[in-house]
Amino acid sequence: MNPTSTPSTPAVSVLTGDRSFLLRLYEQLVLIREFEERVKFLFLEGTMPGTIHQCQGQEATAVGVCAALRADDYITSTFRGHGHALAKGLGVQEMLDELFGAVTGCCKGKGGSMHMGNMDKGMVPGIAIVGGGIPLAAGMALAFKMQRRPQVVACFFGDGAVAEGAFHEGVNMAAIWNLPVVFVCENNLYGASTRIDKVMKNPRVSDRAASYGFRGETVDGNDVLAVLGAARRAAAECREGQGPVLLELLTYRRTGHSRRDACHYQAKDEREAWFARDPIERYAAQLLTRSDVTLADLAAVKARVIQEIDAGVERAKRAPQPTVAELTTDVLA
Amino acid sequence: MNPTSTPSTPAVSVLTGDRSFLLRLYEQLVLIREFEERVKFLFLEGTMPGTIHQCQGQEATAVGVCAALRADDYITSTFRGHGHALAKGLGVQEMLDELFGAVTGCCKGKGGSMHMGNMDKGMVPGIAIVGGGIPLAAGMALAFKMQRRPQVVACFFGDGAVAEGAFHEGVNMAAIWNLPVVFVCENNLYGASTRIDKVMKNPRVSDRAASYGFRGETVDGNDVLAVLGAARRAAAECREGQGPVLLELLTYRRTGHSRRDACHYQAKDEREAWFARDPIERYAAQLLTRSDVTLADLAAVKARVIQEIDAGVERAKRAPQPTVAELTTDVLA
Amino acid sequence: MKRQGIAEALRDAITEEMARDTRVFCIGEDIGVPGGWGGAFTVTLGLAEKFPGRIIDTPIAELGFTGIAVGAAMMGLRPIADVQYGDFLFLASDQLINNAAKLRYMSGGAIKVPMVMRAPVGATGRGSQHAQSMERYFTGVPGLKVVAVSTAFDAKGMLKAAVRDDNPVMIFEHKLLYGSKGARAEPGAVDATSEIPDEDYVVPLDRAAVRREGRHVTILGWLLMAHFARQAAEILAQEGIEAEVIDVRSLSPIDYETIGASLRKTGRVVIVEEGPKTGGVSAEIAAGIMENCADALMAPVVRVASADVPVPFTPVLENAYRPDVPRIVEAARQLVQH
Amino acid sequence: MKRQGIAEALRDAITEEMARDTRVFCIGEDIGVPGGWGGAFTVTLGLAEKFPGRIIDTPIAELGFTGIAVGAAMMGLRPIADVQYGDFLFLASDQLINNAAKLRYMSGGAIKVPMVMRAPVGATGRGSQHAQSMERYFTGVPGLKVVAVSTAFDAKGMLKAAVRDDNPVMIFEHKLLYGSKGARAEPGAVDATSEIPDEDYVVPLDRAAVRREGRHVTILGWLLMAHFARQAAEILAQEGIEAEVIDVRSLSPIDYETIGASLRKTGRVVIVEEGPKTGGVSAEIAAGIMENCADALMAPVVRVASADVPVPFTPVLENAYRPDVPRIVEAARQLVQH
Ligand SMILES: Cc1ncc(C[n+]2csc(CCOP(=O)(O)OP(=O)(O)O)c2C)c(N)n1
Ligand SMILES: Cc1ncc(C[n+]2csc(CCOP(=O)(O)OP(=O)(O)O)c2C)c(N)n1
Ligand SMILES: [Mg+2]
Ligand SMILES: [Mg+2]
Repeated sequence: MNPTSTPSTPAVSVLTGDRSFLLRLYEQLVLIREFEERVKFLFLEGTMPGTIHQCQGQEATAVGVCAALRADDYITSTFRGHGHALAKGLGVQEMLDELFGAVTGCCKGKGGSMHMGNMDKGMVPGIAIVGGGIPLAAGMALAFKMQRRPQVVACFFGDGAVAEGAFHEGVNMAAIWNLPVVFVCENNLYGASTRIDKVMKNPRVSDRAASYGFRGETVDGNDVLAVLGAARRAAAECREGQGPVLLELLTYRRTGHSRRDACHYQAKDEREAWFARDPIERYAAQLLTRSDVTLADLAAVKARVIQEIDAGVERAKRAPQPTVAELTTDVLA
Repeated sequence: MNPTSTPSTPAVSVLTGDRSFLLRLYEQLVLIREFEERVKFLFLEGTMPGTIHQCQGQEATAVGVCAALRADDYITSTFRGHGHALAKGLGVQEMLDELFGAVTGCCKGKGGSMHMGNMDKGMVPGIAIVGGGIPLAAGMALAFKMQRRPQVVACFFGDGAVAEGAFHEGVNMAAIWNLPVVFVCENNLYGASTRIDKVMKNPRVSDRAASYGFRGETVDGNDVLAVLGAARRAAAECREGQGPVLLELLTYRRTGHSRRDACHYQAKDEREAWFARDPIERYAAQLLTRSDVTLADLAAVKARVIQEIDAGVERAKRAPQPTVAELTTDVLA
Repeated sequence: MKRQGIAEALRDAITEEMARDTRVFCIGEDIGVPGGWGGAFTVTLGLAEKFPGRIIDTPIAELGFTGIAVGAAMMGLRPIADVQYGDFLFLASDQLINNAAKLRYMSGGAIKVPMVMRAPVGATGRGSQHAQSMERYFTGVPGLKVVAVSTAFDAKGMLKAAVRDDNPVMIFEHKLLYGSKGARAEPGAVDATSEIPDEDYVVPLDRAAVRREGRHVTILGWLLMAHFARQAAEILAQEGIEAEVIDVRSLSPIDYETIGASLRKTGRVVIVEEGPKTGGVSAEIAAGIMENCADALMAPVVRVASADVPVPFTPVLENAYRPDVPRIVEAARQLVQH
Repeated sequence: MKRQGIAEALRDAITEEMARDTRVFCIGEDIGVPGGWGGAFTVTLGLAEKFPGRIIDTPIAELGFTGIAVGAAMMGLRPIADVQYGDFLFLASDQLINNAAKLRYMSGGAIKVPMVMRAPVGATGRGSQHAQSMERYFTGVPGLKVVAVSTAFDAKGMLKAAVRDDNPVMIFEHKLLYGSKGARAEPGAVDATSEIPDEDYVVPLDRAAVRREGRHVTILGWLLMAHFARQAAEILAQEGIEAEVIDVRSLSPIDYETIGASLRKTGRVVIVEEGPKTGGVSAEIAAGIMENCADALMAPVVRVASADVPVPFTPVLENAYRPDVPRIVEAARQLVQH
């Protein structure tokens, strides 16, 4: 699997781009990585309830796509949604509170890790049924189109979801109605333990778009600026009524599928090759080619992020749990 | 929609082929047409219960495909299965009995028009859930492959079924496991009242195969010998472990989608163009280019067929209905 | 006032709601094709011309278009989706149960899913896969409201109430009750026409309707069985047995208030359901009656339902499958003698 | 004899059946990947190496692989399919209900569909979409058999019986009962290990099991609730209330013989179910009891079930959602005082 981006010139150049914007992207990448590492620790330590699906190694897909969106655009997400949430602007605190089951969480503790979301920030709670978010996103986009609202939906899903009927049906309707959806396939080569080539004879996901009659593109998903560029083009096309677009973002999951999974199904050399292409390290190296970015700048970003997470965890651990009366609220409107 | 067949040379030539074989194909075409016309009459007359979905105009798909199969090969079918059934060798009598709800019907009267079938003749009762037969066919083929049985399944479905998740999921698994299924899409341009171009941006169904990594082919579905040729090649590939294959057979429904539908959604010129390409008339004209086939021969075939149907209808009308005790049998094995 | 059948009443309800609120739209298969039928049972006939762009014909993809309806509803539209036959709801149930019904809860109350899903049910000579009574699969799903309409008056009023409701609402309709005429008439169809008021009205989604008063036994039914129950009551009346007939109508939630009030009069109840007896909605009603009004019960609750079999095609067996008036009469008669 | 948990017992059952009969194979997601987990709950771990080509990993496509299992079964194989979480059965229910369960009937008895579908259910800290009690959606579907296993002994014996049965059989398993250890342990898990005989055995698919004898009240449960019911019985015993505990186990058909025999002793029954109360399997059991053994009933049937809500994530609410031992004790106590 050789990632290529078409066209290869990103929309934003690391050398000429706005420094604070570029550093903000860096901050988001680091925030997601550190958040996930902390969540893993809290989970293994046993203080955090529930189950976890994490995205270490895939940070650039969430950050690149969400940076191309406007505040009132929406995303749909999956069971693996922490990165999407942070990139779309959910707060560390509301997310940690949710993970700890607190009533102050973004879903009042009723959602949990797999259903992270906040409609005010433009994120539908993660749909944990693989592929289930794809028709939803098409429907949201249909609403935008019917109401002539200039919004778009970015719909995140994994390579594994491509095999689901929901993908086929949802993507086809988005295509025939030209709906403003950017379908974002985070192709991390695995659906749970199953490698993509076992479940697709042609594992180039972006090729699928053509059979539905719309544009697809494969992008290096570990290059945040390449992702940003592709997502900007896709979002612009959608806003102009030329949607949908399918972006296949090639990336890799550095951590287990869920919980304590040790990834024994990933080949060692494959892991090494992909670890060498870590999206954060690569972006850091790119940034450091600028004269106005120093190692100290990057370290400061990381320190700030860790501090925020530290404080968040302390607060989340003491955050109020719902009362039992909450059990029966929020069922019907 | 311009039907093309690739390669255009049929496996059997009308001029050099075996006369009795070629006449047998003709007989099957005529049998299906006459059977359907009589069923329509019986239904409109009110003597036959149930609902009907008929295949006048599409006879060559059923006949061409089934002629390429062996007796122990299987087909799966749909709500529109009368033609498939006759072509696969079900008897006129067991079918008419079934339509009249008689216990002597091929499904003891429990199936009806939409679930026509007979496992002994290699036909699974029609699956009336659009697309629902596609995973079934893949599963049957999986059994053949696992048991090293040399059988194949021909899976009939319509253009409308291509939009269903069941198509996507079933076809993909058949592809990744190289299962011996000939997927036969009878593309009659309409799913119920909806024209194909409203529901697929790229309405060339055979193109879909490539995105799943297997071979697809579009064939003139109103040319029985072209269908036969394509189906023979496809079945042979399947038997050699090189399946599946997707055959898109371009054809046209001359009658309503169901019951009393008057087809007002079909454009007049479209109807005329397709009516001019009637599969039976075309084949008759081809046959008549042979020196050893006369108009009288063809008329004799038709007369024989009508006689068989006449006799069948008389018997079916008097065939025994099940007793009420039959209600609760055949639920569990 | 005008006399209408269910199909016409539903059509008018949709027309009026679409005129009233631009957020309302229809989505489904073959619902707006020019020259087509306005859906499998003509409910949306002519609406595509009246409301351009708001009658959306989909590919044959029930899971997909149901999810699309959910997504559109989340964004503030008010979709009316329909499946051509209720049996196809199995294809869509992930989106209905895992998404539409749960998103509000999962989001801690942030999301509303104001969508309607219409589904024709009932055994009507079409064989096993176009015949099921699907109510059982959705009754009791938290976050869904479920109703079943048996008269044109209710069909119009409940569809309007459903469109205005902020929750996902499933509406079950019966193929033998649409009042289709002429070429589309169904053998065995039953007259479900009503006088329809000229003015706007809604019928609440959570109230059963007493269709006939009586004091010896209560007969509960819905859809076709509500009609059969009334016919049975007429026959029983000739024997001096006065049955109270209640159209349960609201299946989720079930109106135990109305049912209980009746039971306090009669002390005896027959629940009639089309669909296999085991695991049907009448099981829930029987259990609920025991919990809510056991004191009123003078005899065990009786269920009259279909055999535990798939729906057979042949009319002789289909008629044996479906509870009929004689079976209801007999059950009520025996119960009164209990 | 050896002591095993449910996951191990299921694994041995599959191993033995696959060794016995070459037509048996497994199909599902992540069930045989080298270096993987043997399915979501380790049941098929190691089997791919033992039975090359007979542990079939599928794409994530529940509708598709379920239909494939049906098709393979029709052609004489005996597939054991599984979904990773029961909640995903909604995606597959068309193939299960419209095809697997009906093909025999539709074909007039010509077709057999000897397949098994395994599904883990139960609320276990994973939120609304990985938590449902799915039994209600399949109980009473004509043509399907449904069981729920709560001990390792039953798990092994019922899976074997299911594999040998010529009909489609759904087996529900509970995530808190697998006996997963170490890194895969579930918080709140309950010991469901059994002594497993060395010799081959099957457990019939249509019999309930009396887990504890008693004479004052009968408590019915299955899966996790069968365990909670026994725990409740111990507490009640300290108060002098002797509860008879029955693991219903066979949900379709329901064994009214065993239940009725118990009721004739106790006259009182509490049905405990994980899952929303409305429309649950306990509704059917309550209604069935009324029909089958009303004479034995000295008090109305009581249902203890979950609230009518989707499953909440946060443990404090999930625990309130799931019936617990104190609620069962309290219900039984009140009923005995009735
Ligand atoms: C319908 C459905 N089937 C199966 C699962 C179990 N499951 C959860 S994640 C997963 C793999 C998903 O793979 P992919 O879509 O590639 O996403 P990734 O995990 O790689 O982010 C599976 C099989 C599920 N949640 N939903
Ligand atoms: C899942 C499902 N959805 C809808 C229907 C109703 N329906 C029956 S036939 C049909 C059109 C099928 O079109 P196509 O697959 O092209 O087959 P054709 O009728 O042209 O032979 C529809 C929508 C159905 N039977 N099953
Ligand atoms: Mg993946
Ligand atoms: Mg068609």
